[in-house]
Amino acid sequence: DPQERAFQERIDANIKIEPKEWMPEGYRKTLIRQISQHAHSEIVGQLPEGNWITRAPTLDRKAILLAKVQDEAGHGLYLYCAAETLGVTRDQLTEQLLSGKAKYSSIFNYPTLTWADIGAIGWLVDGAAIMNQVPLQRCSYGPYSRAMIRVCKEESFHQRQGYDIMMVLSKGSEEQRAMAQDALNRWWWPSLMMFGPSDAESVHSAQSMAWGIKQDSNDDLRQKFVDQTVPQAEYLGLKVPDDDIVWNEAKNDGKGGYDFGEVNWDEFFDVLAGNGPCNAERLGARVKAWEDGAWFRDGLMAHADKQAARKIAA
Amino acid sequence: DPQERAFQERIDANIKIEPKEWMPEGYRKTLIRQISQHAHSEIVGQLPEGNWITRAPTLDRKAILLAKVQDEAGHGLYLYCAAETLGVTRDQLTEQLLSGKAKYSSIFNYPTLTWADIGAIGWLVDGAAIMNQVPLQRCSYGPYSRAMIRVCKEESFHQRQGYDIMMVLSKGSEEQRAMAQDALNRWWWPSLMMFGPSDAESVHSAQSMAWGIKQDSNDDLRQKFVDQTVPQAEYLGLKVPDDDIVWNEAKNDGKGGYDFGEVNWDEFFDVLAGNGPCNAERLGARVKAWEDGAWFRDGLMAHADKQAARKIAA
Amino acid sequence: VKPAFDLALRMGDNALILAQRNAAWCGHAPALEEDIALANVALDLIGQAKLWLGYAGELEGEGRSADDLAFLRDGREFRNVLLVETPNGDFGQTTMRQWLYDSWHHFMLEGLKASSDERIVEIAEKSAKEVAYHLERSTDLVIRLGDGTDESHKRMQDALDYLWPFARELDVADDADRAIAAAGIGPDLASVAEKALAYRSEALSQATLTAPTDAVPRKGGKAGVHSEAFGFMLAEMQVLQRTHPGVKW
Amino acid sequence: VKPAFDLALRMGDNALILAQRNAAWCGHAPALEEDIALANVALDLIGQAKLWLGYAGELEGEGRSADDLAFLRDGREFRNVLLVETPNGDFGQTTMRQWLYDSWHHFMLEGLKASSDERIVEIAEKSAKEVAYHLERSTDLVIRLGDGTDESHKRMQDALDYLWPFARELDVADDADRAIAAAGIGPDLASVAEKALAYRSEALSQATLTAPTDAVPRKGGKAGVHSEAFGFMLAEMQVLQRTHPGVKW
Repeated sequence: DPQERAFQERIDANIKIEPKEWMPEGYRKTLIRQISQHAHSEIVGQLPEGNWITRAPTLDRKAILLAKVQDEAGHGLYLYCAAETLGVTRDQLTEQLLSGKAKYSSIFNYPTLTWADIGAIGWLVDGAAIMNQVPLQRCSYGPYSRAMIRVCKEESFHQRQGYDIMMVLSKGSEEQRAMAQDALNRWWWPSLMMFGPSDAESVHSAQSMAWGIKQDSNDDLRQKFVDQTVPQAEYLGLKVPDDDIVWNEAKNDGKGGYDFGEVNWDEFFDVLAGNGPCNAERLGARVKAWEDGAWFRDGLMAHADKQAARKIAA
Repeated sequence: DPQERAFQERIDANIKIEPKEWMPEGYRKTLIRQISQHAHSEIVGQLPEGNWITRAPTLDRKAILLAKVQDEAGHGLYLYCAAETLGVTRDQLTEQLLSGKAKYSSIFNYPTLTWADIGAIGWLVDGAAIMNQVPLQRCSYGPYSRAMIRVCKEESFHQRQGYDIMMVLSKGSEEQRAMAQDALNRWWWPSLMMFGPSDAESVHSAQSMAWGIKQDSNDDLRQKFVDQTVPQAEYLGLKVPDDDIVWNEAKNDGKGGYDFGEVNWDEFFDVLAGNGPCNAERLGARVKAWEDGAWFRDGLMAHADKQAARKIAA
Repeated sequence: VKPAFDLALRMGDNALILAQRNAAWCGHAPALEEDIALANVALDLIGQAKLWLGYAGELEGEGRSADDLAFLRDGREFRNVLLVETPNGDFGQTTMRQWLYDSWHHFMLEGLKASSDERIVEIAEKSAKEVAYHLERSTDLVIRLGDGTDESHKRMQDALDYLWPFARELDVADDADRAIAAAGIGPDLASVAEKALAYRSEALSQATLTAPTDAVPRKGGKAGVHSEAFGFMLAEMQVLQRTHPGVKW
Repeated sequence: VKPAFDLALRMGDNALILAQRNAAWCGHAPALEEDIALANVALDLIGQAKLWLGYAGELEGEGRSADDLAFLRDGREFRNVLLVETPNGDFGQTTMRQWLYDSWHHFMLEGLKASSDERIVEIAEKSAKEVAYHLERSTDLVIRLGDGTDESHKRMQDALDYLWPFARELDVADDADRAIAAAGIGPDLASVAEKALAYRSEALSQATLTAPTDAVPRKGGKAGVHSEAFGFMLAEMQVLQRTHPGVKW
């Protein structure tokens, strides 16, 4: 197929694909799935952190956290816009989320139990997200690539804020240090899971790489994350909850890297299947927001129609 | 009317009137109004104190408060039963409460803002209630009189518990003492209002006295309450918020008593008219409980019907 | 000491948190009789919590009273199952939660009467009398509401579907549970679960309700990993002790 | 100093409590755009609260920071009006509450720009820019929802009926308000009320909504006599500072 060959050549030449250009159905579908999943993750991701806004311990922390969660809504918004350029509507995507057909990142099915979790999410979860997202700035699809450039800029800011919370806590009272260690214990493994199963088991990886939607292997990114994060934990005086962690000179083509233990993929697939600690609550909260807000959206729509009619009549 | 004369003679001879005996319509109506108003007060009265059950500061205090509020529901229950002997149903009375047609004691339209309010309510509000209710144990209507004997026994227990809270607080930290004084400041005048307007302005007093439904004048009871309570406040080291309070040797037929300032009857009538701080919330809470519980009551009824039908079929 | 402490803490926290949830109904129940009955149950549970937590404090030996344990621990230190902290929902959900707990609690206490620890036997015997009544009441309500109107049936079935996975946390033994059983402090949880399940099946059939068959247990509470709602609940419960530390009440 | 302190405390508490209420919507609003917009408003208000409470602390001269005032005062010491602490209700009620406050806030800040206290002028000027946008947004929403569907109209009218008496607390001057005006620290509340009322009338007519005419003011907040809901709100807001006194965050 010459169309398909031309498409692949553009990709190989690092030329961005734009909305109105021809693209293979599979490329379009893969992108819709990935971008909307990413958008849904931003939306659902508001909930675990939003859970602490009313309890943030200082006015500054409250403002920072609120702004962060607001940023996530904003990311959701421009990711939905990017997906819409591929021929779906935001309402369709929302329907897929609320019906449980579309996925969102499993990490958000874990509860935020203490203030330290807000630090840990910023540090680890946003850290892992950035690791996943930085390569997506070079994604072959233009609107997605541009959205990710904006997202990444804000995420790195969020990560620094999260690390700052962890820093204050780990230098704080005994209870605060314990809180920080406990948060690291609970968020460490789920963060490693964010890179997805080993590439060998990952269904879409090879094609996505060829299409320039995916740049790095899951395992490579996970390794990079571990190598970056272990020293940060040490700096905080906290212990990563993995006894297998040990420096290995031979790793990363001789540049060295950390060996680490096996991720519990049973837990990953269990949470993915809906049996995580908060799956029902997260989706329930979004469904409730949507249903409770129907009258509001209808009201605005009705007013817009009235205004339009008045303009025509005038 | 010989029937009416015979009735009045029995009352004058201190013989109790029982449900199946003849009684004047006015007597019946007055009793229904008074007993149901009293029952409603017990029910609505659960709310201000119930507001602190989940926040009670110790397990013992939590249990005592919960038991107290439970007692109030119990009082409501047997007062409704007493009213039912006069030919109304509990559902009719509930409907009157929820529609706003029937009144309940205005004191429950004030908010409980601190833990000390729980002490002040026990000490002052239950104290005033007992003062009002003790004479009702001798009420001419048998079922009401017997209900009041039970009520009074429990109320005096509640009052002691309330005073005990005040005692602990007024001997406690500076904040706790301030909390106790603040509660006294806010509950003092509303408690004095509980005896109702001066008898001169009280519409039903004279007839109720003749019928043996009412035994003492509002002003006499109020005086008795002040005389009892001022020394109790002194013992706590708290100041009653009335600069006009002064010992007057001549009062109470030379036995002495306290002069005190004028009650703000505008506030009383304003709260009675529905403009108190919590009128809307109190009635709203009862309406919500009733409406939310409709399916529950219907379910139990339907089951009872099924069981009855099965018994007949068997 | 450790297994007895763990047992007392778990039993105490379950009683305390369930009482706290139930107590929030006070003044808001669908009928006066229910208001009174539910308050009774809550009062019993507060009393039991005092006994269990008091004993846990003694075993711990660090001078903590039942009140200290109730009002001065952080959420991560509580050991109640998630079931008892689930939000009240409607009165059907509250009733179902109570019944699922009662029908375990009853058989658990039967098992604890054979504990090797005398104090535990004492507390279990006292509690069992109260819980026999709790179970009778909640079973009766579940049957009547399950076999009531279509709406009451639906609400009870929904509550059962939602809460059943939480109830399973009671049945799944962790290391502490196994140590408790091994030390003769408490019964084997599997045997308690079996009795509870048999009891529930009988009642559910009368109630025309159906328990989910493939429910994955919703657990975490025994390890102190609670629901997000729990933190809000504790903030409310502990507010006075936290705001005014070290004073008498 | 007293009138300036009172003014700063009242403005700060109003901003803080309204922000706290609004922030609870985060992640739960009826549309993504509203989630973002409401968070913006809350962020502005938190920023304003910091300025007002920071200044109040300076004026008091007892070394209390804005955070100390926000997180370590008891309910009776807060000076916000009851309006801003009313529960969120549905999004219509939240919108109406915001609008009633914005439409007073805007004219109040205009008045404060003429304060005899320079710091107050500074804070008012900074805030006024933000509040101009808040008022534009909430007015727009009130009009669109009032003149939307029958249901949106009804919800907005119900919210207006419920909240209007609370809004009147802003207009009723107490001794402190009179002292503030007398000292030239702030405007006469009657003049602010007049402007707010004129502004609201215009918008309500476009929204096809009708303000209650005989509403008795629901007041108390300025004197620290708050609603029962307020205590629960504070317990939640202050939980970390109360649980871990004296540490850094």
